[in-house]
Amino acid sequence: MDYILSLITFIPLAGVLLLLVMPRNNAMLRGVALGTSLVTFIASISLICEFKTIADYQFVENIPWIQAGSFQMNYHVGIDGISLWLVILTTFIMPIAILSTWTAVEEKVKEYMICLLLLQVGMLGAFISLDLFLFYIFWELMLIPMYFIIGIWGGKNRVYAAVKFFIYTMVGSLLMLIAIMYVYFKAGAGDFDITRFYSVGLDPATQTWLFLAFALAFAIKVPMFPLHTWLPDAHTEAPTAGSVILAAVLLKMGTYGFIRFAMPLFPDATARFTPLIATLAVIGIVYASLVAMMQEDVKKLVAYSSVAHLGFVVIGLFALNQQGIAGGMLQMINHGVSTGALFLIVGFIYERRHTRLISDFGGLSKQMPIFATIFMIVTFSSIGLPGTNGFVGEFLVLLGGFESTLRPWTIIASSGVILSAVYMLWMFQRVMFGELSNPKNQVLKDLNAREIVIMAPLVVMIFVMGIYPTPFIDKMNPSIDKLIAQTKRNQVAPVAAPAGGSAVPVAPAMPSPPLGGHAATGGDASHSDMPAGHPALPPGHPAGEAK
Amino acid sequence: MFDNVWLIPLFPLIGFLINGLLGKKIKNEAVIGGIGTLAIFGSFLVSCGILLEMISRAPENRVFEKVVFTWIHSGNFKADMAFLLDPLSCIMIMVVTGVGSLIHLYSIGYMHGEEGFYRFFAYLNLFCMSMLLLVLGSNMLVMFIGWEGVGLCSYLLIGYYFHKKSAGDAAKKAFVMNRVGDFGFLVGLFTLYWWLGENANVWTINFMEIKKASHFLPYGGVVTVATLCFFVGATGKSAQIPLFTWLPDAMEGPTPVSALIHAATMVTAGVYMIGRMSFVFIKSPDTMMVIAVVGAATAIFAATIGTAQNDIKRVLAYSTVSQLGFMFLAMGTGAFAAGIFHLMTHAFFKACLFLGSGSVIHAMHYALHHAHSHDDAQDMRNMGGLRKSMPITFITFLVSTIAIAGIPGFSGFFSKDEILWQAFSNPYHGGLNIILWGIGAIAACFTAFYMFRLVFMTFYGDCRISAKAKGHLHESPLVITIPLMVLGFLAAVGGYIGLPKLIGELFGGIPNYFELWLEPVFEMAQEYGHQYAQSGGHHNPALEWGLMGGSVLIALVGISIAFTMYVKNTDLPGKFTSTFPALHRAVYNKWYIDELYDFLFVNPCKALGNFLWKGFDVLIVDGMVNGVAAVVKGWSSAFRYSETGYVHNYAFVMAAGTVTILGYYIFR
Amino acid sequence: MPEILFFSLVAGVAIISSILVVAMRNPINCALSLIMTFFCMATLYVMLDAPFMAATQVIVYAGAIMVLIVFVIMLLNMRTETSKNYVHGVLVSCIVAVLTLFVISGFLAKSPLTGATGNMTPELITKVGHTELIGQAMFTKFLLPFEVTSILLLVAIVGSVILAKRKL
Amino acid sequence: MELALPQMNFLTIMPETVLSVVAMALLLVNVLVKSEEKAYLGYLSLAGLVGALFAVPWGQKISGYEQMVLQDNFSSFFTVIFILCAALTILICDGYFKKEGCNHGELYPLILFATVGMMFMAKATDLMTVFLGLEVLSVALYILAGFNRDNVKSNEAGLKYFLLGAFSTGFLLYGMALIYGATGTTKIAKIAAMAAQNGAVSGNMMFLVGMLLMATGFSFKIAAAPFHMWTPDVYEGAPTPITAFMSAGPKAAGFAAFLRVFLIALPSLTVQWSDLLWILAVLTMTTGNIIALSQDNIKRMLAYSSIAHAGYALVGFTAHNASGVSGILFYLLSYTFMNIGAFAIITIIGKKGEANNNVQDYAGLGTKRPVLALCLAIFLFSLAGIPPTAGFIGKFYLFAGAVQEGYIWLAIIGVLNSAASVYYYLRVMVFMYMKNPEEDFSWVKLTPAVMLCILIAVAGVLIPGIIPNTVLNLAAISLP
Amino acid sequence: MLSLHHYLILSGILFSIGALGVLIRRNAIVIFMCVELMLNAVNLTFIAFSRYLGNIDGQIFVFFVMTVAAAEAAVGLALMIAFYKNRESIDVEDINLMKL
Repeated sequence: MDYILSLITFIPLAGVLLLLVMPRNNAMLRGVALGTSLVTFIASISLICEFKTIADYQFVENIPWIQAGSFQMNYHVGIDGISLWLVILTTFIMPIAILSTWTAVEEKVKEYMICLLLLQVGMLGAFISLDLFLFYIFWELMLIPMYFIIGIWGGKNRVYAAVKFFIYTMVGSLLMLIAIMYVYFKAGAGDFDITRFYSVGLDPATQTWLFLAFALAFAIKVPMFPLHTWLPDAHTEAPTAGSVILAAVLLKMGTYGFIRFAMPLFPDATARFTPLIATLAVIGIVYASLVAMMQEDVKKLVAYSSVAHLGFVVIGLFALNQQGIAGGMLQMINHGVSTGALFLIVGFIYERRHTRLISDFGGLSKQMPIFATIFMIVTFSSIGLPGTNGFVGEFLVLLGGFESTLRPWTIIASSGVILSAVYMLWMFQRVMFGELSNPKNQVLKDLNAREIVIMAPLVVMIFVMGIYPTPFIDKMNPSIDKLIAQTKRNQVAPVAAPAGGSAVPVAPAMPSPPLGGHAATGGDASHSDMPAGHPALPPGHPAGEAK
Repeated sequence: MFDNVWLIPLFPLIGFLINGLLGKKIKNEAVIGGIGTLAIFGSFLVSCGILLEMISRAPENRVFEKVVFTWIHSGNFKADMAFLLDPLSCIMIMVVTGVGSLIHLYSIGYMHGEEGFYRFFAYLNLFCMSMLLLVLGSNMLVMFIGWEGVGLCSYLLIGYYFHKKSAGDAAKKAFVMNRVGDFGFLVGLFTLYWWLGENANVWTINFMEIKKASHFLPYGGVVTVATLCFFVGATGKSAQIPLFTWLPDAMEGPTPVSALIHAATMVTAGVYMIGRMSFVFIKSPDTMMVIAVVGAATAIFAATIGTAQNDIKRVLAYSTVSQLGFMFLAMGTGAFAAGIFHLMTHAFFKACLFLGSGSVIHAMHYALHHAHSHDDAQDMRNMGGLRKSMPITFITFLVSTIAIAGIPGFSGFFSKDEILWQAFSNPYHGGLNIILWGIGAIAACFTAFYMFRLVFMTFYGDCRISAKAKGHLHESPLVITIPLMVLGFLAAVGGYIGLPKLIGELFGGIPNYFELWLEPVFEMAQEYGHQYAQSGGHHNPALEWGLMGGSVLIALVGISIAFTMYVKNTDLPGKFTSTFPALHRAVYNKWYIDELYDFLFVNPCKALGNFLWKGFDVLIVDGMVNGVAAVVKGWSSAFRYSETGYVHNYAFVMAAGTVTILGYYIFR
Repeated sequence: MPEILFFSLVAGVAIISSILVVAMRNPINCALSLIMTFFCMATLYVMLDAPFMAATQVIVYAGAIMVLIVFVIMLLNMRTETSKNYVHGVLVSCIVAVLTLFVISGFLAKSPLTGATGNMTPELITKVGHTELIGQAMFTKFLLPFEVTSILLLVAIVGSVILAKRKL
Repeated sequence: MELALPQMNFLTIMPETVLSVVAMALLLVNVLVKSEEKAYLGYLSLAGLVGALFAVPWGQKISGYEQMVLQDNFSSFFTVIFILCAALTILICDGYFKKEGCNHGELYPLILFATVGMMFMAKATDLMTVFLGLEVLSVALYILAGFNRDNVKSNEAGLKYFLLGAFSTGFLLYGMALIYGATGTTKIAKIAAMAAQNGAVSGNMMFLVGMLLMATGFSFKIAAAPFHMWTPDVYEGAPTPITAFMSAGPKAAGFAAFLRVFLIALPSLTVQWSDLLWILAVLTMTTGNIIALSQDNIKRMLAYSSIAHAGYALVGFTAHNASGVSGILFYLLSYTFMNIGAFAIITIIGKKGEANNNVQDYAGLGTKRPVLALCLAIFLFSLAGIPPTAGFIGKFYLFAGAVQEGYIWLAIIGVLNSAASVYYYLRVMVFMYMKNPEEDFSWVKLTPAVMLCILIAVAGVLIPGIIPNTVLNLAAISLP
Repeated sequence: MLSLHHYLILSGILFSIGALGVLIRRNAIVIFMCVELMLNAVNLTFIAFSRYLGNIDGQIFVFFVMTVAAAEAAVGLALMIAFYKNRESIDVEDINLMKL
């Protein structure tokens, strides 16, 4: 069990090797790919079972990898409550993605499956890396298969979309690479272990630049306004599986990067840039919603909705309190499930009609009742209806945002709740409701068994996470506490200890944020008026540790 | 019994799941309908048990909280899936399950033969479950599940005939409008939670805990903000100005839906919520004022529109909006019990009215269908004289109409009169009292008028459909009429549990049981209310009698006008419209509110969206991205001309480069 | 003083003939001017106490290389350049050349001779003989470069054959 | 006067000797080999290269021939690069030159002689040896570039290269003369010592100008802007295998000499030359990448890309710290693999007469020849610097070196350039994978030799990309 | 007194003239001759330095430069002949098949 993480990450690679040597028998190739992803998923289940609800990294493997010159890179992997669920999400989505284009991709099946599995390696690797260099490797590694998936098996304008995706992402990540090097040299000799970097006391000015470099990479990936324009193109052109993975996992790389790297590494800069980032996130929410509303292409609409949803995640993360981050994390998973499902749905009708224009549809409910039901559930999950997963995340994000200094932003962001209903329902209405007037639509077949099997786990997850999110939140809580404590402690450290005399830290532009809400009043946690049943402060709580 | 409270929402959930998942396989309407009805009836039985137990308990022991499981727990935030039983929620579950059961039963008959019969029952069950969650929720978040859940179900039910574009539009409109309200609710929730936590270290969204901590809340200020936000939520759900326009459109759904959603349950959620959080609302006089004013305004506003509509369900819809306005008026004047009382009586008579109208439509539809006529089965201008062919419907309908019109002895009278009295005598709004009362009274007059107009046009006079169709008119089956009779009965007598003190004294001091029952819930509200009351309640029996008489008189005036116009002198309405064409057009077109909203919000939003997409996103944002690429490529194709292919040019560049370098280093 | 005069004379001839190399239209004339320059160079080498180098200059450059060049000119039967198409090129290049001159003389006037001086005084050269000194150095200290030049020449021979032989 | 032979240390030039002897032997053998069997010469020269590899006295640091050459790890490292470069080139030569109809046996000795020249450049510790090595290399390359003498493009490439090469030689030489004048010696160790001892030397304008002129000369060899102009034309016109050879070997040799001379002989001018290299690096990267964006001919595109890569290496040179310089070494080695690999594929995709070399001609390669396309994709990704390829690791070290020295902006410009470069590498892949095949690529012949070449190249790109420890450590101990 | 600088400046001038010739002449052979002129200028520098430093290394260098010049001449002229065979010209204006 010591190597379970490596096992999970590299099972798909084994699948790739197997696929490479297999004959070009499409059914067999698909089967092997699906089998590989299923095995990976099953293996990853053991992570949940073995996971201890503590803040530390678990399943850690630390093997020296590159030792040359002044550098020391390790194969250092491990997960905590934050990455656990993203790993699971990845392994969970993968079989679904493979199944989703079971019949749609007829050409170059071998290459296609190889790309998908390679992509999985990259994604899993990025989530489990605790070594910045290793992380970067996996981060870049994801680009190649995704590029091919969009470019080879995509739609009409696929080349443009693929190249745009690749270069856009590349620009950001290369700047991050420079920042990684800089941090490394600042930290002095050693390895690229992120926990080591957490404790490097960088001066605020440096942090500013480094944060910007990291944030650019992550913001592009998220994508945040105004760096989002690659996304609609990429989504629209990608084959269904590509869109699903892109939405479900790849975009999470950005937000994950923020929470794992940008924020704890550069606490001062985080504090300083929180208003900016929050502003962009809020603009993203409102703007993307408005733009989504007017889309004529279903897939593009869903793509823009992704931008809006990810805006919520960013707000949550930057609220920097339990609720906000937990909500953001949940929202990441939710978005993976719901938007992944939406893309699958778009894929289903595209496979049948070879069009995605809203105006080509209408009244499908009559013809495809099962499809309609599932579509509706997913739509409402995306809107964030209570009882579905979307709500819990969105609610916690907004709650967290409201408790933090981001209150004004959060209020505007809350309006996204209305807008999401507008664009999703309008789209749903135009596609599913109304007269079944188009003769081509009158012969559509309802979902087949494969498609139902694809959707079933997603629908189940929508409800499970909506009704009983506790296990998800519980597992991530200690890690979030630790993260907050980490970020907070560093935020005050340079101010409190002006070491070196000349350290006149540029005070964060914001008043020291009362993040975590009650941190200010948390001292008297045993307030007499505290109602019974009120949750006691968790042990690793920032209020407790800050003292 | 209290411990089993979780069964109440569970039964309809089970019903929903069975019908929703298996309904298509079951196919048998009786089974499907039976499951649906039994599910909610089971809840009704449990509710009865709870009611009985609660009655048997001492008033101070009537609050009970049942935690089923912890739903969300993150840091200091905790939301349990928990149910709260107290006299208020007890009334609500009785109303919801009771009226709900009847409507389910009714639906079996009404929806007979409809495509997607199972779907309808599944939705109804889901709806009831949501509503029950709403009223039973022990914290704001569980309430919010129900709150959004009823929104969802109304979406599903209004959009039941999804192939009709109007139905889809109406459904979407309902949901979006509700979402606007939900946005308010959420912000209110956040504000309250954050403020209490930050300033009182009470991190909770639990109603009882907030109540306990409500002494921390200041008067006005942040509470005004929070309560106004909540009120926005309430206006969305309860179709108050400015978010009322979805409700009339919602008549696109099948009639039982209108009865269930838009009469008895969902729209009352806002009222209930204000009642549930009265201890917070009472702390903000400004909010209370706003609520009262909005309520009164809605009452009169919707009533005016109701006078000119021809669609039988639309009249009822505007009537609902208007009646909800009354309830908000009550809430806004601190008469929470009166508001809830009206909520209950309204549930009876309005459900009866809707179901009655459904019965009429059902019959008309049948008749018109068999006569191969394409006339609108819902248009009152096609009806008339139905009292002969549909006696039971007529009688129950008439009873309910009398009740809503406020004729003494029927339930509506007691509740409405209570509200008007409270509006007049409440200590809060100073000079506004008279105006509020006046508006209320005029609205009541209108109510009497348009309701009787409805009755007269539908049941009196001559039948205006073709003779051929006329022959097919007949009374609806028992499964439809039984609920009508029960509801008619309740509409008639339901008011007696809340006899005004004044009348109660006449009969030997019968107390207002209803107010007594709710007193523990609202006592705190009362207490706070008096703290800022300018003067104590100036209870003047003579005045109260006078006002009571006045309101009766007003109702009678309305009825007689209707009688004059639609029974005696049927050409009067035509004359009236030709005299004031503009006014009629405005009223008929609902004061052009929909158009105004389109103009103010919908179209600008679309235009903005379009601009942001095509003008900003594609041209500017993406244009910048592609522009950078284009610039680089442009440079590329420009720079490639530096490679002229001529050796001397290359040599020249080399030499020039060398000279530049040398020059720089030598002469710097 | 007469040294300077003589130097000036030779230098002047060298400069003028090199200008002619650049300026003459007919390649043959250019080649002849270049040979003239080479002779001037040889003269200067003698003045710099390097008679052996002067001899080599005449033999290798003026003799072998220039003969080769003239031979090729003849072989290709080249005429004068028909037109001078790139006046702008000439102009710009002249500016560059002037700048170069400016730059070079600018720094050369400023730089002293700072290198480590050796023992190869003119006296020693006259005493031992220039050729012997060169030969000694070449086969001791500079043995390796000397060997490398043999490879270089081999490559050049093979290359010319490959490239220019009529039939392979 | 007696002839006192200096200490020779024949060991120091063992590999060169082996190669020279083999080359000369081949010239003789060539006469006996029939024209269609010239491949044997290739095998023999491969054997010679292997022999040379074995002749390298690993790990020893020996100076020889009066400090003319120095055998050290640095030179060994480069020797390996050169031998690999030559060997890989020779593997793809036969097929190509047969196709072009000019498989003259002299080709192989010339390649070997060029390799000898490069080796001398790498181990030269005297300006004279540098110059002569450079000339041996250059003269051989002039010939090789024009080797396909019936092809006018090849003629043109040779002639252009020759004219410009000779021109740049003038500058290099002038620089050497001035250095000699300023210090009185041509031995780089002594130059450094003089400059260190005598402030007048390091402050002498002559010394500075000598350095600058030498920099321009070397810049020409490594194709750094603005001395890069010859590169695209020559690369395009030269026979493809020779282009492969030229893009990898001589560039590495140029860097070897450049590094050795500047790091060892001119540390006193570090401030000046690192400033200069900063600018050159930026110019080079940018020019190369920008112009490459609009190229259709894949050879020409790779020529511009090779300019850009010289720029990346200059970034490490500018930093001139351990990671920067070892980055250069690592990078040059990887570049050898990836570039020759790419050119190997171009060689076999091309038709007779240098036809079929446009990007458009690669349409559908991914469908018709998936393995070949995959290999080309790997090389291109490596060129673009995307993990897990050696190209990435190399770039990482180069830029990390710059960052470490505080050249943040240089590093940023570098990575932005890499991002731009991705576009044209991707463009090839767009055609390979995302366009429908127009041709069936039936003429593409994968001989065992070519296969071996590609295989070695793929391994050389991927293995150091994933486990770069060994090579990096070798590079780290091979600093000059 | 005749000094080193006289020689250096002369060689500088010759070098410049040679370079100028490379830039402005169109005939490849003439260009090559101009290159030879540049090399000669360098040679003069070397020998002058050698004389004034009292160090013979410079002269040896010149010797090698001459060899190189000879080798380059052989190869260069061969290239020109080969080119001429194909294009009937050695005008650099005509050496422009490859550009952009």
